[in-house]
Amino acid sequence: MRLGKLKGWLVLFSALALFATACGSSATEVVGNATDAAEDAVDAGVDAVDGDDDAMDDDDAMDGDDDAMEEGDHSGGLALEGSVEIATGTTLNLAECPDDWDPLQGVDGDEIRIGQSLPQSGALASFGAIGEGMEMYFDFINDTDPIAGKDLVLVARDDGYEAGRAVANVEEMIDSDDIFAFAHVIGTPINLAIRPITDEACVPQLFNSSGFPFWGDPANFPWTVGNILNYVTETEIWCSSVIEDFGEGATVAALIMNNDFGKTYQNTLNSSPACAGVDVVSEQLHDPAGADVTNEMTTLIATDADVLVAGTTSKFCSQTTAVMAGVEWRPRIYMSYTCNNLSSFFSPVIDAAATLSADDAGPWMANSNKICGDDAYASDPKIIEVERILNDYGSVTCADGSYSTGVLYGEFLVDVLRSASEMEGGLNRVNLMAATWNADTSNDTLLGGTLKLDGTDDAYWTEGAQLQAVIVDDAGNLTFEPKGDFVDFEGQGGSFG
Amino acid sequence: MELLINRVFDGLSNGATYALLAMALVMIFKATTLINFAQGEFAMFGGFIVMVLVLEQGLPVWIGVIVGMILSAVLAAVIERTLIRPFDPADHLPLVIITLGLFLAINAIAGIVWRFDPRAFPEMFPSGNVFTYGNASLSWYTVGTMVTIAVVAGGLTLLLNKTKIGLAFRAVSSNLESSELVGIRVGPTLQFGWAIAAAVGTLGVAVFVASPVRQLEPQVMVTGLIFAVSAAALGGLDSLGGAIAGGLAIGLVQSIVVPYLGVPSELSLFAAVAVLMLVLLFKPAGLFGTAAVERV
Amino acid sequence: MNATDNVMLDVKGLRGGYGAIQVLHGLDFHVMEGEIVVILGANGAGKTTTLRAISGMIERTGAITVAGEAVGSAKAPDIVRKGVAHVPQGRGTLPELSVEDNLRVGAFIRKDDEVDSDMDQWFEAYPVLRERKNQRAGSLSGGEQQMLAVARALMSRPRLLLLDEPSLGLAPIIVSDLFERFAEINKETGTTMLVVEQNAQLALGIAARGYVLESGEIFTEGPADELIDDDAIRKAYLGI
Amino acid sequence: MAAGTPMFTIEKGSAQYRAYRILGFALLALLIFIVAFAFNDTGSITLFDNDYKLSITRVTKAISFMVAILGLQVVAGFTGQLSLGQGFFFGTGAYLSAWLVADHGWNWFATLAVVVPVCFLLGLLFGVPALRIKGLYLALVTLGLAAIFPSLILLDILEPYTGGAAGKQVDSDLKPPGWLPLDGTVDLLNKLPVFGQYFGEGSGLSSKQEQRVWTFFLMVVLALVCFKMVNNLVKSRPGRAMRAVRDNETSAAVNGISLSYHKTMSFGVASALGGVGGMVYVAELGIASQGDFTQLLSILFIVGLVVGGVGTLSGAVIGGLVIAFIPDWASSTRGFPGLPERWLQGPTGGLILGIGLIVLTFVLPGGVIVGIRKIRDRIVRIIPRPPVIPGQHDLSDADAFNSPATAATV
Repeated sequence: MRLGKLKGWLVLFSALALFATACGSSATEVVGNATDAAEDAVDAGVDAVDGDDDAMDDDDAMDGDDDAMEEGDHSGGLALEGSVEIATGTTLNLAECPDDWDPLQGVDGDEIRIGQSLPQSGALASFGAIGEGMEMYFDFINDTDPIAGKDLVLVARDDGYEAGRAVANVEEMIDSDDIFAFAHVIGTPINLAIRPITDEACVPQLFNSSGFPFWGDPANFPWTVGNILNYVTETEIWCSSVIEDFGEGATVAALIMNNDFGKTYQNTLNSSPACAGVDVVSEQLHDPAGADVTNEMTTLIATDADVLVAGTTSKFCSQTTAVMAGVEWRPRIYMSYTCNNLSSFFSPVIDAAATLSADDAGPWMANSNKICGDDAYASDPKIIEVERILNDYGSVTCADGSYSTGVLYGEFLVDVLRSASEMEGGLNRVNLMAATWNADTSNDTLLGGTLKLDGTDDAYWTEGAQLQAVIVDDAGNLTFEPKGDFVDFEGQGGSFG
Repeated sequence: MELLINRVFDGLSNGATYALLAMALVMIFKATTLINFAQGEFAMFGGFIVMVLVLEQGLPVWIGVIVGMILSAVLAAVIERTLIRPFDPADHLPLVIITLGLFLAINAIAGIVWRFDPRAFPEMFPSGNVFTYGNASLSWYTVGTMVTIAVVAGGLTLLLNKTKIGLAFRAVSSNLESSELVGIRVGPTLQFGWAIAAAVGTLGVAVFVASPVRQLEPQVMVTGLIFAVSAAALGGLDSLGGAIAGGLAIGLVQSIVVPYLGVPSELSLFAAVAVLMLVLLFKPAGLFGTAAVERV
Repeated sequence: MNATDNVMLDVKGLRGGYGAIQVLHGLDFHVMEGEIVVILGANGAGKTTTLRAISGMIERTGAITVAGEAVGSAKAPDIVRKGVAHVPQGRGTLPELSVEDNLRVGAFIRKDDEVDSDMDQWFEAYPVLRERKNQRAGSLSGGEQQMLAVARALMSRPRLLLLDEPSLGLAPIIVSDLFERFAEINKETGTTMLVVEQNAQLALGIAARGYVLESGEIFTEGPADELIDDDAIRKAYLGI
Repeated sequence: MAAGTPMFTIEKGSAQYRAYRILGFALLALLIFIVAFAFNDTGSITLFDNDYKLSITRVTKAISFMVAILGLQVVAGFTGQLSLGQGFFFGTGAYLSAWLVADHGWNWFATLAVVVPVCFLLGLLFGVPALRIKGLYLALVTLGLAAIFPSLILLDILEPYTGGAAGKQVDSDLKPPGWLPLDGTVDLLNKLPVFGQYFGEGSGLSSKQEQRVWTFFLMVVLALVCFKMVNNLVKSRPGRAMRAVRDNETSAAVNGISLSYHKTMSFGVASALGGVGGMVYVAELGIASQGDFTQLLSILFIVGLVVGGVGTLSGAVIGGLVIAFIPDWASSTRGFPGLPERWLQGPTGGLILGIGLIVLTFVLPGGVIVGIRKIRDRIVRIIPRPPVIPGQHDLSDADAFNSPATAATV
């Protein structure tokens, strides 16, 4: 049979080609690892020096803490029993915590054990990179300036964005992974599902990544704190900008991802007073697991509205940009800031981005922080540091995914952990919540504003943003161009409900 | 009017991909009366091979596509030989399970090797439009996809009707025992079917993500497969022509029927399944199918 | 041409069956080159199984030699290449394929360029096949399909043709000229034939010798005319 | 059946046979008891310095899967209708009971009064196309069914009932009755020499843990009831009729068995069981979220069906455990000898499952259960009491005494 004859060389040929392919993809890494190893060595040397004396300070500090510990509450630190008011309208009812509850769980050793459940598989698996970025930052902190001399450890589990798996993960971690606190659990259903568990177990659940507004509710859920600029605020920023530039009754066409995430944009557009002035002429919901949005976009294009709102994320950011570049319709595009990872979502469609930017129609986003990989900040010391951390501790760059977001979120966490460890009584769950609900800090990655919390008076973390448009500069690089000033809602959010 | 034209073009270009994947499914079904649930993942994986060849190894795009097709064909042939042939072709359940296993495994491997961020894919057709009429425009891409399925369909028909291996393939799909009695080696013939199917599938995904609008990522075919099997079943699982008709039909249902009936856009998958169910209720072997698929 | 003294098919201690069930309990028989031999026997005696064993459709043990060449444990596709063509029970056609393709696939193992001329011969002999050459084989009548099956088998230019119940389900009139046709083919092409047949009368009519099978063993054997005259056999097997 | 001569040979219906069965059930009961209290604190298995968690929450989740797979056994295993849509009914059951409990303050088990009939009717509804749509076509349609479930849940008209995209949260735990000495029991167990350590840290049970243990017990009972009912079903006349349909539709029809009736019925039963599984799921996890009920879940159910063993009730037990544990265990593997770390990520779960599935199809085509039986037959062999009553000594019948025994072997 002819096939028989063919087979021989086909197999040979393919084997070779496959080999070639394999090398092709792995080559870069090999190099990466090599250089990276070298740099590690160097850094290690450098870090060792300052690392040491830091450690020294911390040790002193820690001894102090320990003494305080032994005397327990007498030391005047926050009580570790009964009901403790830790911030405005925010009370921890420790009496209702489990009998075996220990405020020092997960920090009594030489580690600070942080738990995390996030999608590493399934349709939203690309979020997994955030966790990895966080871990890289933890390693960096452990090397350079450990918190109270302890090692930050991240225990991350895959939940495939399934609430069911997340619940099991979290319960198991609380039971047997000696978790001190949870951080940056991703997704609204997931966080809703685990909040009762962490709350009942009196385990802090910090900076969860969900844009639903109801994470700022310390009166009822003092153990749970939100993180990102919530999508309601974001949408309201868009709406005010729309009304400012296009007047009342401006027409809006909306592309909405059909899940908790997209639906928040949809609901805000339709029901928020701030958006009362805009006229939503068409809403197209698309399947998060779907392959593309061409059909939905075609319908939206036909509306010829003043504004296109893209309440979607990941590959669909790229798709929306690409579709818009292909048609004559040039509305103002407002895109979710979850699309703001230029290298992940715009590099693949840079030509389309250039087309739009040439027509001054690049998508606008309400960004809260500088984007690693944005040419504009190439020389920004903070961004350079982030790139260095990613390279040294993960041999990745900002271009490889959402790792830099992980670093930023890691910084938030380390910030509050540090201030908790400096409080009287040292690092324990009560102090951590107190430190968090009274946080007053800032971060060089932010475009502006502050990171303040004040119990029920100000229960939202990231509250400032600046509208920026994606453009391709003369050098042909992707970058954000500021549109209008930095809007700071600090403190105005109050608390949920 | 412009809207309608655009919708038709959307439907055609989406439908073309479903049609290509559906043809792949049909090739395997004709030979084995089996649905390869991993077909979509085979194709996705082939797509990544093409991407590596073109973007990382620097091959010209069409060369890359063809090499990629050959590679995935060989991979499929190997898989057929090692994982499929050991089983009795008449007993479908183990085979269905094997393909489900492949579905899970291949998707995971792609995720591990290439991660989940969308990847740019080289354009296979000239960019820009053949003509533009207001917001309605016929892109070279759409034309390209239509030409591609025409070529593939023509090629497969020639292959099946004018070559010896094609004759053997048709004989095996018609009657296994008689085929052996005329000296046809059944194993390699079915293997040939799997190889061709994989190649066609790879081309399908390549064409799909070569759209300026889409990118390549491991999940690209997870729902794509549902549309493709709907298309294949709609046309009748054993008819190549049917697969094309089915694919275009599903594509058009999505892009035209759904919006004009005021069905919420998020239900387009539902619409596809509903159409499939209706058709099968009245024509249990699909529109152009001959086989009565009895057992699984 | 007539039977020479070369043995075309030699079978020794043939055992075989389906899975655990053994049907053949050690058959010894042979067919001379150019000879027509018939195997008789009641239903379930193992006639069909014998042919399937020879053509490699089932697992079997024992020695099978075709034209002095041991077949060993070869499977069907290889045995065809040794010159053994098998027309299985109930037509061996490929119903979805056209008549022409059926003939073409019959010549699948051939590398020579006389395939088309052979096909033309069959079209000459059976104009009906030419008329229907583009129709699906399944659309032919029973007799036509049986003839097509035989033609398809002979397209491989076999040295030995195995015919399994060619008369099954055919009208008597058709059956008789079918058998005449077999006789002609045997004379014209010298193709050796091993025929399994219920209709012993007819089969012995064209056969030189016959074997009678009973529950997987050779019960008796002999020249066709003797078997016809043997009263016991007439009663037991020929239903006369 | 198995090679080698067994240590014991027991004749069916004899005294030893009854003893054997009682032993089997006793083992099962003991196992359940141990699991309940051993896992009140998450246990873990350590392998290549990865520790794999074993919590009662996950075990209860596995039970919900077992019930769903039991349903697949009825429709696919015993009636031969390959349904890839079980996730649809699982989700329906989950959302229905979540809605009734959260918005109408029903008791979890009371919701079954709605869940079972609704899912049963839905099942019948989809059984009807199955009359005309055969084999693979049916598999495809049902797969599509599973695929569209999430988008249906998100429809605006349903949002008030389903909680839309945020999921339907229910905080109504099953509180153990006060008189039940769960806490005391665990204290007793803690006092056990040697084994004591495996039952919590001696701090007794927190209220949360008591709830988990209690829920586990209730769900086990529910599951046992389901298994018993299905077991009776498959032994009954309709059950034999279903298998006849599976083995050969035509001959079944010839023997006066109504194909349409038995097919639709089996779909109904399967779907009802799917719904029950969904209720167990949401009762344990406290939220119904559309992301949990994608077509992947339906595929996992089929995986469980096959891994456990098609057409065997005890196969469903193993299948449930496998799909509840393996994916997460695989993805929580952090280090494995000879494997680069980038191969140990989230997707690894799918990889292991896929490969495992393929390997299993080669080495144990009948599913894990077959292997277990082979082992069991080395020890005990059941011989039918002569004379065999026709149609008595068959798969499902054999299963009646296997299920406890095997469950105990797990």
